[in-house]
Amino acid sequence: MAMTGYRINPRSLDLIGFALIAVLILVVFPLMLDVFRLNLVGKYLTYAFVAVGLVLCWGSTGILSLGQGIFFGLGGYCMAAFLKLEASSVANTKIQSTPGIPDFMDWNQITALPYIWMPFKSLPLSLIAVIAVPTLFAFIIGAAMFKRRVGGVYFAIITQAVAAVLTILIIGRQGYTGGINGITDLRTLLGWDIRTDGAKYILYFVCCFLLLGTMFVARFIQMSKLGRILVAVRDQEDRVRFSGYDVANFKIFVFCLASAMAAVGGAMFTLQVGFMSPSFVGIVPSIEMVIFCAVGGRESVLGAVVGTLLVNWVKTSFSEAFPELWLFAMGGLFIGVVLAFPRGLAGLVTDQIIPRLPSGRFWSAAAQPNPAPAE
Amino acid sequence: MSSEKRSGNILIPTRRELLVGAAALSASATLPRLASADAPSTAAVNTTGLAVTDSEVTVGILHSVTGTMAISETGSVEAEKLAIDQINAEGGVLGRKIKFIQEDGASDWPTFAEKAKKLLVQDKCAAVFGCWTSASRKAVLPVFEQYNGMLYYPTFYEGLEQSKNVIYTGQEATQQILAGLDWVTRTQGSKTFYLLGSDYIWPRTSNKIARKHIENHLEGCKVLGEEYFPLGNTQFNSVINKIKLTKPDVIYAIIVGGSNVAFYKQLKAAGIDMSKQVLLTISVTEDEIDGIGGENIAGAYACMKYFQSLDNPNNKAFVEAFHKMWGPKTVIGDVTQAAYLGPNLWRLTAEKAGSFDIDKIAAASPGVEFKGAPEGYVRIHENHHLWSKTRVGRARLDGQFDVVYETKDLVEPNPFPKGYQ
Amino acid sequence: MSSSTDFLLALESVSVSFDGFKAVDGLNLYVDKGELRVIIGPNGAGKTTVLDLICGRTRVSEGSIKFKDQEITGCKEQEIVRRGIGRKFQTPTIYEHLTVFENLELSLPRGRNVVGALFWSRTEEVKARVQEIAAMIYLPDQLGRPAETLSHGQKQWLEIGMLLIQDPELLMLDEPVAGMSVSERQKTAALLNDIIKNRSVIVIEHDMKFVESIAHRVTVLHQGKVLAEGDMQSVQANPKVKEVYLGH
Amino acid sequence: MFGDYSFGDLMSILAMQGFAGLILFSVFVLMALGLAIIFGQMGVINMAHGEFMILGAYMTFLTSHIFQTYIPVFYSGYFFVAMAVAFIVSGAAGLATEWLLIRHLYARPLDTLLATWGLSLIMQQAFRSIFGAREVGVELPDWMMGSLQVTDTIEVQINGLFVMGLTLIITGIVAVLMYRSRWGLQVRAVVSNRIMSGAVGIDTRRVDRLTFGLGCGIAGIAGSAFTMIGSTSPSAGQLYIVDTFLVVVFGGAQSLLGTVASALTISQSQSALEFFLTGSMAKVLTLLIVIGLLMLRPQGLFVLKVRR
Repeated sequence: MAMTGYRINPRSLDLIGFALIAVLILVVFPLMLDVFRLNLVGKYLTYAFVAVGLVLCWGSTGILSLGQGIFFGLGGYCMAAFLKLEASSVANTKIQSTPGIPDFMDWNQITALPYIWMPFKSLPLSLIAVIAVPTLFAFIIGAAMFKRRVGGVYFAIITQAVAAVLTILIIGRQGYTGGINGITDLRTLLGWDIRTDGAKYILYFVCCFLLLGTMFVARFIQMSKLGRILVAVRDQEDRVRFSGYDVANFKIFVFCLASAMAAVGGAMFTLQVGFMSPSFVGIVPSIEMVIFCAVGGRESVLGAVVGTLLVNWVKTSFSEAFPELWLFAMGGLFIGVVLAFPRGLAGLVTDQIIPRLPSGRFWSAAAQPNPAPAE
Repeated sequence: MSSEKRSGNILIPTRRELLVGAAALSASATLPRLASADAPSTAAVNTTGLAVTDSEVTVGILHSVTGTMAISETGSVEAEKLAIDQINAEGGVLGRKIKFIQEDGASDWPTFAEKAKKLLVQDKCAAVFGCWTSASRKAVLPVFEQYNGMLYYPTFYEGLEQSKNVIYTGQEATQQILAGLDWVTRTQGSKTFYLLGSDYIWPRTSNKIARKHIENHLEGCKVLGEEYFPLGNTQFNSVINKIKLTKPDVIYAIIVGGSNVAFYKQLKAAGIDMSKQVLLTISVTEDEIDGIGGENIAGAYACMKYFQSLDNPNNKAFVEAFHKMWGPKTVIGDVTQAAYLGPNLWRLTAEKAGSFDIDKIAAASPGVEFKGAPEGYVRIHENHHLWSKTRVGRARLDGQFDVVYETKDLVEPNPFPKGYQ
Repeated sequence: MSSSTDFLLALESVSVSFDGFKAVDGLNLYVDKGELRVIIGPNGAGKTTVLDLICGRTRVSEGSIKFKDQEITGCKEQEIVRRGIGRKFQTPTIYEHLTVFENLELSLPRGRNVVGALFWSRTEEVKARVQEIAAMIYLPDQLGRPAETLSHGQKQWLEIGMLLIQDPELLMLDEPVAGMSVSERQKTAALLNDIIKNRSVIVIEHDMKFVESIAHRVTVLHQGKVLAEGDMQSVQANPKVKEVYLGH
Repeated sequence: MFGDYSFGDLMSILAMQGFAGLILFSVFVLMALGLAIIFGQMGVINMAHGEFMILGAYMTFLTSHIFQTYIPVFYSGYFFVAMAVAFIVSGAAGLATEWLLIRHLYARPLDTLLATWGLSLIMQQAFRSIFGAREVGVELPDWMMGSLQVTDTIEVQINGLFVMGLTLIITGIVAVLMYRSRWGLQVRAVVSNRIMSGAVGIDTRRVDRLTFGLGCGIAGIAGSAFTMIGSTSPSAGQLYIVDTFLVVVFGGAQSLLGTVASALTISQSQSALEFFLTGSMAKVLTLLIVIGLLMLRPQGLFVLKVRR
C-alpha cells in the first residue's frame, strides 16, 4: 500500500481544492452544459459518493470492498420503491388486473402489496430506509468479517460473492423487486414531476450540495485523530491493537460510513435518472467504482471526485465516438493509471507537480488536478 | 402511392427477377428519381424540429455491441443497416437520404437510457431502431414517451405493454406461444410438459402464459415441472436428470444467451435424442444455433414467425442481399428479420403520413402493411404490434430450420391477453 | 500449587504447539511486582512465543496465564493491553509516517473508541504528557519529526515511549537494544532502570553484557521449557545452561 | 418430493446427481487450478483469468476449423492438439502479461486486480474484433458426444468422463510440478520469502514469469475443455470469475489440496441443492454456505497454523 507523503500545508491546499471543485460543479458545468449533459454529469456525481466512501474505506484504512455497488443499489432501490408506489396509483394502473400496485407485481400475479413494501408508502420512512438499510447490511457484513479478522483479498472476494448472491436474489424474486428490469418509469416525488428540465436542474444542485457535504465529512475524518488511527490500522494493525484500540470497531465504522455514502449516491441516481436497475448491485459496477477512485487517487477525497468525473467523461465520449472499440481505450486507461500513477491523479499532483513548482501555497493549490470538462 | 409498388423495389437485388413483365414494377423502377424530384419541403414534413434537412433525415441505432448481449444484438444492427442502405439506394424517405447515428447500449440498462436520451435530445433522431432485451426496452420507454421519440423494437417479447412511441416488430408472447402449443399437442399428441427458462421477465411471463394455456385450454394436458436458471448459467445436468426421471412429452425451453449452448450440449451428451424426445423452444433462432452447433440441437422444434429457410421471393432476395453485405456465412434469425422490418415500416409510415413528425407517424402506423417483408406480409395493428403468421421449424444439422407448420392466416397481436395474466 | 498467587504475572503449565511442534511446553513462569525479569535462551527456545502468549497474540493450547490474579487467556489483545500489559516487538513497530508527537498521542490511553477518536482535541494536558514521555525517551526535541526519519535506536525508544504513555504495570520488551550503538545501549539500560520504579518489566535479550547491567532475575528457556532460573551469576554457573547456551 | 419416485428411481437419482456433481467438480477444479497457482503462489489477483480461458476456447475453435478444412482424416483426434495449442497460446499470453504488467505490481497485490480488470476489458474487445461478437460453435468429434448406458435409468456422459479424466491428469501434473520438481521448490521458496530466495540465487523473476505463464496455460486448457459444455463468446469469461475465486479462496489460497477439497464441497452441495430447489436458489444457497464457512475459517479450509 502506498503511504501518504508529506503535503505542504494540506489544509490550505484542501480549501482551494474544494473551492475549485465547488465552482466547477456549481457554476462552470451549469453554465457550460445543456440540461441533458448536465443531467449526465449529475449521474456521474452520484458515483462520486461511492468513490469518496472508498477513499475512507480503501485509501485510508486499506479495506478494499468490491461490493460497494450493493449499497449504491440498495439505497437506490429504497428511493425507487417510494417513487414507484407513488407512480402506480390506481388511476395510473387501470389496465392491470390488480390496479394500485406496481406493474411488475401485477405481471407476477401478486395481488396485494407485500409487507416489505409497506414502509415505502411514506417519504420519511423511505428516506430513513435509504440510509438505514444499506448501513445495517454493511454492519452485518462488517461485523461478521472484521470481528473474525477477515481482511485484504479475502474481504474483497467475499464482498464480491455477496454482490453475486444479491443480484441473483433480486433478479429471481422479480415479483417483489422488478427483477432484471429493475424499477422503472418513476415519475413524481410528492406530486412534483422529477422528469422536467426544471426538476433536473434542482436535483442536480441538491446532488452537488450533498456531495460537497459528504466530501467535507470525509475530509474532516481524515484530518481527525480517527483519520490517523485509520491510516495506522492500514499500515500497522498490530501496533494499533497493542495501543489498546479495538481495530474491528474502527473497520466496521468506516465500512458502514462508506456504505451510507454510497447509498446516498444511489438515491440521488434514482431521482436523477428515473429508475433503478439490478445491474448496479452486480460485480462490474462495483469494480468500476473502485477504479474511479484509483484513477483519482485512492487517498484523496478531491482526487476521487475528479477521477470519477474524468473516467465517466472518457467513457461517454469514447463510446459515443467509437461505439465498437471504446473498451480498448477504457482498459488501456485503467492499466496506464495503475502502472504510471499508483496514487492516481492526486498522487501525481502532490508528488510530482507541487514539489517542482516555485513557492508552495498559491501554486500547490492551483495545481489541484483539473477535471476535463464533461463536454 | 400504394405500398404495393414499393414492395417490389424495396430490395434492389430482386428487381431482375421481379421485373418479368410487371407493369407496376417498371413504373416503380423510375420511382426513386421521382421521389427525390418532388421531395416535399422540410418545413412541411418536419414541424417539430427533428434532425431533418432538405437532403437528409437522421435516425438512431441503439443496440449492445459490447457486453454479453452483443452476441444477440449484432444481427439486428446488421439488418437495420442493410435496410437503411437499401432505402437510400432507392432515394430514401420522402426524398431524403437516411443518415444513422449508432450508439452502444453496452448490455447495461442505465446506459441504454442514457444513449436513448442522447439520440432524442441531442441528435433529434426522427426514429430509433434498437433495444433487444425487455429490460433495455423498459429502461428507454419512459425516455421515448417523455421526449416523444419513435422506437422500433425487434425482439419477440412478453407483451403486457403498448405505447404510442413504440412499434413492436417482433411477436408478443401469445402470438408466439399459443399456436406452437396447439400444434405440438395436435400433431405430436403430447400431454405432459416441462417448462424451463432463464431467470428473468420474458421466460417467466411466457411460461406463465404457456402454463395457463396448457392447463386451461388443452384437453388433458399438464405441466410436470417449471424451472429457472440465472442468466449465463452453464450447468444443467441436474435439471436434465429431473427431466429424464419425469419423462415429459415435451421439453419447453426458453433459455437465452450463452446458457443455450451449455443446455443443448449437455442435453445431447446426456443422451436425450431429439428424434424421440420433443423439444419446443421459442428462444433459439439460427443465431443461437451458430453457437450451439447444429449437431447438438438437430431435431428440436422452434416456434417463431421467421426462419432463414422460408421459401418466398421476398426472403430469397433479403437473404441474398444480407449475405452480399455481411458475408455468406452470417445467419439470419427471427429477430434479425424483425429488425429489418423496422426501417422499412418507418419509411412506409412516413410516406403514408407525408411527414416525419412523431405524432403523425404514430397516428399513421396502424394499418400500414409491408408486402415486401421477408416473412411474407405484415401489417401494423392498432396496438402498434404486428399481424404476423406463426411458424414451427425443425432444426437441421446445418443449423437451418425446416418449416413444418405455419398458421393459415395472420395471428392477431394481443399484448394484454385476458385469462393469461 | 495454589491457583491464587501474589505474583503480578503467573504462567502455569502453559503449552502451545504449531502443527505438532511444541513451541512452549508446560512452562511455569512467575513475575513479581517491580521485578525486571530477563528471558534468555538460544534461538527457537520459544522466547518470543512466550510474549505472544501473554499479550494474547497467540492462543495457549493448554495452561493458564494470570495477571493480577485474573485469568487473561482468551482475552483479546486490546483487553489485555487495557488491563495494563504493554508489549514491544522485536523489530520496532511504530507509525512510520506519523510524527513522533502523533505516535505518542495515538498511544495515549484515551479516546480509544470511534466517537472519542473523532472528536479528539489536543489539550494542553495531552501535550504536557507527551512532552514528559518524550523527555524520558531522549526525544524531547524530535516531536515534529516524521517517525520514519528516526534512527533505528530512536525508533526503539519511541516504541518504548508508546508503551510508557499507556502507563502499564507490566512491560514486555523483545530485544530492546538490538541494533543500538554502545552509548544508546547505556542510555536504554538507564531508561529501563528508571522505568522499573513503579512497574514490572520482562525483557528478551541476547546481549549478555546488557543483561548483566539490568537483570534482577534471569530465566533460561530451552525448547519451550524453563532450563534454569535465578540471578545472573547462578544461571551463568549452571552447567546445563553452559552446555546448551553460554558454553560456546 | 420423493413420493412420486420409486426406490429404483431414487437410487438412480442418487447415482446421476452424484455424477453431475462430479462433472461440476472437475469443471471447478479446472477453472481454479490456474488461479490457485497464480493467486495462491504469487498473491496476484488475476481478474482476466476468465478471458485466458476463453482464449483457450477460441484456440480450440480455430484448431477444429483447420482440421476440418485441411486434414479431416485426423478430425476425431483434433481435440488433443487443440488443448496443446490452447495451453501454449494462453501460456504465452500469460508470460507476456507478466512481463508487461504484473511484474511491476508485485509490491501492490490489490492493484493487480485493477490492472488485470483493464486487461480483461481489452481481451474481450479483442476477441470481439477478431472472432466477431456472435458465439462460435465448437464442433466435437462424435466419439465425445453421447453417453454410456450403465443401467436403463443411469447414463454416464462421455464428455463428462473426459473432463474428469483431464482434470485428474492436469491436477496430477501440477501437483508433481509443485511438490516434486525443482521449479516447484523454487516457487514455494519464493512464496515463503522472496528476498531470501533471491539472495540464495533463485532467479525470482524467472520463477514468477513461469508460474504466471503456467497458470494462464492451464486456464487455456480449461477453456478448451469447456467448449464441450459451455459457450464460446467474447464475454463468456466473465461468467466464471466469481466462482473461480471463491473456490480458490475457500480452499485456502496456498494449498492445492485445499482447492480440490473446496471444489468438491461446493460442487457437490450445489448439484445436490439444484435437484431439490430451482437453479437460482441452489446457486444462492451454495454461495451463502461458502461465505458462512469462510467467516468461520477466514483463511480457508486448509492452512497451516503458524507463529505470526
